[in-house]
Amino acid sequence: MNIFERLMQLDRRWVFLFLAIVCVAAYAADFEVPIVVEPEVRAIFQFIDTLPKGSVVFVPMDYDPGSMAELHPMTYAIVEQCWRKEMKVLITALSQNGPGMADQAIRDIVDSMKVPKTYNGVSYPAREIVNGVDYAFLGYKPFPAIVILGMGQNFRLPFPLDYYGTPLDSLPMMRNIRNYSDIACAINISGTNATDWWISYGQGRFGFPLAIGVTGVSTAQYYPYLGSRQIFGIMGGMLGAAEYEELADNPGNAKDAMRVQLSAHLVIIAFVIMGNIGFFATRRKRKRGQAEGGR
Amino acid sequence: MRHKLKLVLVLVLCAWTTAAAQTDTVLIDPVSAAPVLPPPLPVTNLQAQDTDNDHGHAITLTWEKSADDGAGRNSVLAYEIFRWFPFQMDVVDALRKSVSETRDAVRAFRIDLPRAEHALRELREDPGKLRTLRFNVARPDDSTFQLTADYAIRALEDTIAFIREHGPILKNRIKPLQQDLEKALAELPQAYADYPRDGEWRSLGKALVGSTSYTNTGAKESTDKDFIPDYTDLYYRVEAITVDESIRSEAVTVGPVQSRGQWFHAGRVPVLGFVLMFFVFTLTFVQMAKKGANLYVRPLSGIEAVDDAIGRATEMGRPILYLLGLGDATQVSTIASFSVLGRVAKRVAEYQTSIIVPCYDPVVMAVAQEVVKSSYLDAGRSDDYKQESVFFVTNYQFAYVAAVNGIMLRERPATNIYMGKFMAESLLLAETGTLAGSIQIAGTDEIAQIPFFIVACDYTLIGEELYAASAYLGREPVLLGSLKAQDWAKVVIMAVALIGMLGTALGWPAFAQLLQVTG
Amino acid sequence: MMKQQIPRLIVLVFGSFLLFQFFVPHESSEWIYEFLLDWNIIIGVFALAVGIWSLFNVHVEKIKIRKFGWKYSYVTVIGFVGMVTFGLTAQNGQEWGWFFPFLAAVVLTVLMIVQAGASKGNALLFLGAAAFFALAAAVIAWLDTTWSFYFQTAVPLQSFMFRRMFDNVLVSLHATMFSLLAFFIASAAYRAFRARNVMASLLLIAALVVMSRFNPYLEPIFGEQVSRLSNWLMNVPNLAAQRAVIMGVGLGMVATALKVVLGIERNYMGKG
Amino acid sequence: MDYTTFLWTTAGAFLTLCIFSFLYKDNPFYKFAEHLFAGLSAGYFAMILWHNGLIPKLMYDRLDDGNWYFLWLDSSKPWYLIPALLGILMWARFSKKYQWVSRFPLAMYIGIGAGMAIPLEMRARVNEQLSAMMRSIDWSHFFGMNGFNLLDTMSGLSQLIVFIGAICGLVYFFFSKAHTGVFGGMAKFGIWILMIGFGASFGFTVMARVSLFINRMQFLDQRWIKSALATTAPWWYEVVLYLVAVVVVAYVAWELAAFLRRKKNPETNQVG
Repeated sequence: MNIFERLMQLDRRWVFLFLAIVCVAAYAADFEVPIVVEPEVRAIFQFIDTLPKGSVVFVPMDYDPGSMAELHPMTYAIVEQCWRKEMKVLITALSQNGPGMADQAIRDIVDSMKVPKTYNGVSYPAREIVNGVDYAFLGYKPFPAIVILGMGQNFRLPFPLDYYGTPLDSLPMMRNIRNYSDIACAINISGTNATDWWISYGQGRFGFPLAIGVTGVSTAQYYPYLGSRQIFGIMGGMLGAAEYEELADNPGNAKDAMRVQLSAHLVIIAFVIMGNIGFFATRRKRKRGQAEGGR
Repeated sequence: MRHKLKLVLVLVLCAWTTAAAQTDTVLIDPVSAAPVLPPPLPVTNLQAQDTDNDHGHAITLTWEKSADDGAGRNSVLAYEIFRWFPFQMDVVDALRKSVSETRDAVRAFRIDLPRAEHALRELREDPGKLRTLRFNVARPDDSTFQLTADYAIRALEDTIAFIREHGPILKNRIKPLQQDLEKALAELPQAYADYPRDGEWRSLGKALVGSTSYTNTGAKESTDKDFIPDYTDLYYRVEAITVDESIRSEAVTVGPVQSRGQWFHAGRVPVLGFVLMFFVFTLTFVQMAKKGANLYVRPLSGIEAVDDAIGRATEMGRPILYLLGLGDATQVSTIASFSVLGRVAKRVAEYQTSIIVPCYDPVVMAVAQEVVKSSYLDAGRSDDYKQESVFFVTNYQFAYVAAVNGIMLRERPATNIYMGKFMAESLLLAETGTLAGSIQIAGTDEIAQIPFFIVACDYTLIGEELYAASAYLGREPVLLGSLKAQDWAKVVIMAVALIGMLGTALGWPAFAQLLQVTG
Repeated sequence: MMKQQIPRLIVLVFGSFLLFQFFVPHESSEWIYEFLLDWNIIIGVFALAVGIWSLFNVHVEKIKIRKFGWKYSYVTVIGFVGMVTFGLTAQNGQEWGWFFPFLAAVVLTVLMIVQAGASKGNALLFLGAAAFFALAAAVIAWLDTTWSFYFQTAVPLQSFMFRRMFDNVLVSLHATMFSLLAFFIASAAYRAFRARNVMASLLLIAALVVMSRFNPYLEPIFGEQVSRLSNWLMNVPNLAAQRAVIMGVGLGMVATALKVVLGIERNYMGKG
Repeated sequence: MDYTTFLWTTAGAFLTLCIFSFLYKDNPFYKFAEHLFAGLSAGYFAMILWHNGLIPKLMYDRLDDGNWYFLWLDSSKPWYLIPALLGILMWARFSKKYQWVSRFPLAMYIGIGAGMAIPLEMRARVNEQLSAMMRSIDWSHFFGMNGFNLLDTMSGLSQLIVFIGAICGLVYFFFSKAHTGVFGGMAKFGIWILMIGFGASFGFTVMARVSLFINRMQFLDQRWIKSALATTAPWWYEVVLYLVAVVVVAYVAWELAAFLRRKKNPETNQVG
């Protein structure tokens, strides 16, 4: 029995063992996965990165805890980037079970802003983020389509009060913000079909720059909008989130999981290739054997 | 109970004040208030009619856009729709509410009473248990108030006495209340007919800017909040509204209009057409087959493997494992799987080997038992039939998989046959089966799972082949005839698709529209 | 006649009614439709008793013939009885009182019944023991007030033990069983993705391309073509394949259902 | 983390490890977890059906005055007695002799399913897909922005491939015609498209399945190990953790010894 035959008859448990060891090791290890950033993610990062201080970035978080694992990392990276750059962030949560989770996320990011950090070689001092000055969280209202249209007229129409019950005009940040024409861009991070409305009702009608972050499963269906330039960027699932974390130099959960994902994928591909090498090697032998037998 | 009423009052008050506060904010909005808009022009040609192809209880409004929508001053944000409600509807609502609240209260009493009694007994035994008390005791609205055991005992006694006293009374009130409700409902048509006396306009909702129709779909149950009575005169009105909701066009009114249910759904004619076509095809080919026409069917390797697999099981002296999938007995894929099971079980009986059928659903199990039993009967070996070979495992996806995996590794079946509806567990089952060294034949119509079966099984019936399997295995001319009908239906579908596609491309969309199913 | 013709007639009547009901939107046809759907639910609930009977039979049989792994059958029985008990009781306060002795008594009762079914001769002894434990359980249930039975309200579904059992045990088992797929997908790919012939090669290549989309090491070599190709594979050939399968399956389903309703296919229902 | 939560989490973690041990082979730990899972889930399902199926469908909703009746007599919907009676007929299965009586409710069950499926599946799977196919090609995309770019999913060429692929896929499913000549060529192209689509779908699923495993690792690490080793945790949390670890290590060692022993005398070599 030569090595190829052994390869062909390898007990699957070696595959399991190898995969398990690699996954656990990748989970425990602290190596960096090179993440190749695709242009559609880079576009979002650069758009935000080049905005002047004090611009308003609108981040509608239209997802619920079900798709938290994939979408939370995007929110964390983008919102922190905005605050480090001293921009203002406007947040809504147009998914019914989302507002509580969004509120928690905001608190988390506010906490992480309290320590100084260095991103991409630039040191940022610690900052105290103040509700109403640096961000406004508007909360949830039903019927996303109407809400999106209404905000195009005036944010005060669907949201006379913010999530915490303060009238919008009492928030210093909102004094100069009337509708979409006062925001720099909108990054819709969504696990529902609200993305469709953001594209057709929001961007389609009011023409503000829109980028989206969606779950891995629905990524493929939104690529056509990139081609038609209705959105300027797209982040798809864990991979998109990891790419953004890479760009922002702010590694989080997505990049962590990507280590395991990538290792697992590599192991599987390696095994497939090994199987094929073994298959072809033994096939040549088999054929030769047959030919000899024929003679 | 008293504190509950108080709570309700406070809640209502809160809701009202918040609502009031919100309206105020909109009105003093400094940014939008700057230029005062002139009211937009109203809609024109407003019409109302019964919604087509439904069970009634719905009205469709159509109109032509306001001149200020998308053109003119472009100030319209939405159209607000109103319907005229007689005050009798409020009476109905109130009665409906009190019926359901009374019922809820009676229900709550049934849960609260044993809990309160238990808490009381505990507190009397040991006042220290006050801290772990699970029962909510009514407390005065006083921030300085401190809950003491004595107070709690008194409050609990009050509660229990209250429930004991009022529970039966409330219970007896349900029936009279219900009779009142029925009476009030009977008076509704007259109340609607009294338009415009004793009623008012109420907002139903908004149609987005640019839209020219709105469907007011109500509930058909008279106990529902959104009930719209059939054969009753209804009146509607539409107003165009702007950013500032207080600035709106003048109202356009329409009515009376009545809703009613239809006896035929015109939008579903294409479906009926296809079903009838299929019906005719099936009958024709079945008749032809009965008369003895020679019907060719191309070989399917998965089907041919079934016989070999049963033979192999007999040689090895090991059983055959047959899985019907996760579907319940109303699902067609499961029904198709029953037919295949019948064929397989008959061969199994003839070869005198054994079959194991773990089931996911009790009804599926019952049917499978009947199927296997009659197959044994057909094969003339009804004595060999063991009812225990078809059994229920559990109705929880991965628990079922865990148990079946265990069976595969312990019973070591020579052949595993998977037919029916499979979800994410397909690969778990098929890989374990390979590990146990079984020959595996799968057939499913779940597109997402076909790849996994193809990869892990020896033979896979893809999609439609599952439904043909029974006819293939049975080789009865009647069933082969219906395969022929399926093929002809495919020819028709391909022809229609081609004509429709070319027609749409060449600017003749009528054909495609004709086949469009609506509703 | 009773055994075969009447069931077939029932299928024909109900089947054709529901076939035409689809085209009649009127309220009265809808009323019957909803009522019939309720029938199915109710029959399903009653059938559950048959299913549980079968479950118990299988395990009693296993214990009786001392089949390989018969001891584990007790685990299943205890698990089932425990979950049912948790699903019908709820605490009245914080304390447990005699709940766990009660639980033990109930479990022992059922185990004794199982043992009686599995025993060869001294069944009466076990039945007596079962009666004793059942009595003990009844007495505890009668006297203990720290918890009560809830047969008619869904309170127990939110009770401590039921929720904890579900959240920690069932969900853990479920998620872990599901996650085994990560390994099985690897071993299946290793074993089956071999370029034996054209079809296997196409399967293999398409899968590898889509999987490489997540691989950063390939990107510098092929540029963004890999991700575009994988998108294309998901949106073009995959869509075409889905269409073909869906339409074929639709026809197969209609054909099968029609054969059942018309009585051409009779294999699904017993004979004799 | 309070101690009840910790113990429940430990139970979940232990069962997680039990299930993972299946990857090596069928073993007592897996058998225990499997049988527990089966029993608990059957009980869980029975209770859900009881509280959400039987009681609301047969008892609760049918009561109009808040009273609880036996068998819905005297309630305003007495006709619900029919399905209840049919359900009771299911219990004829308990008797070997009168089992056939249960065919009446079963026939109804299947008749309803089959009849309902005919128009519904015809619409959802055939008519809707057909409409989508007829509109699937936008000819302007051949000449407009995308041209013949194969990798663009919106290009006219891609749309044409979807259409032709679906048609050829349907051709593959022909049963009554041999796959020869032009027809055979179309069928071949059809099955190729199917295979490419299935391969892509397989590759796409890998990431999701690996995520499930990552999720389980995170559960074990973050929810269980980290909470046991936390500085605020009582000392015995750690002991519990190590106890489970000892069990795992002991089992692994035992299996390793068995493996080595088998290697020495290969005649007793057995898989699984």
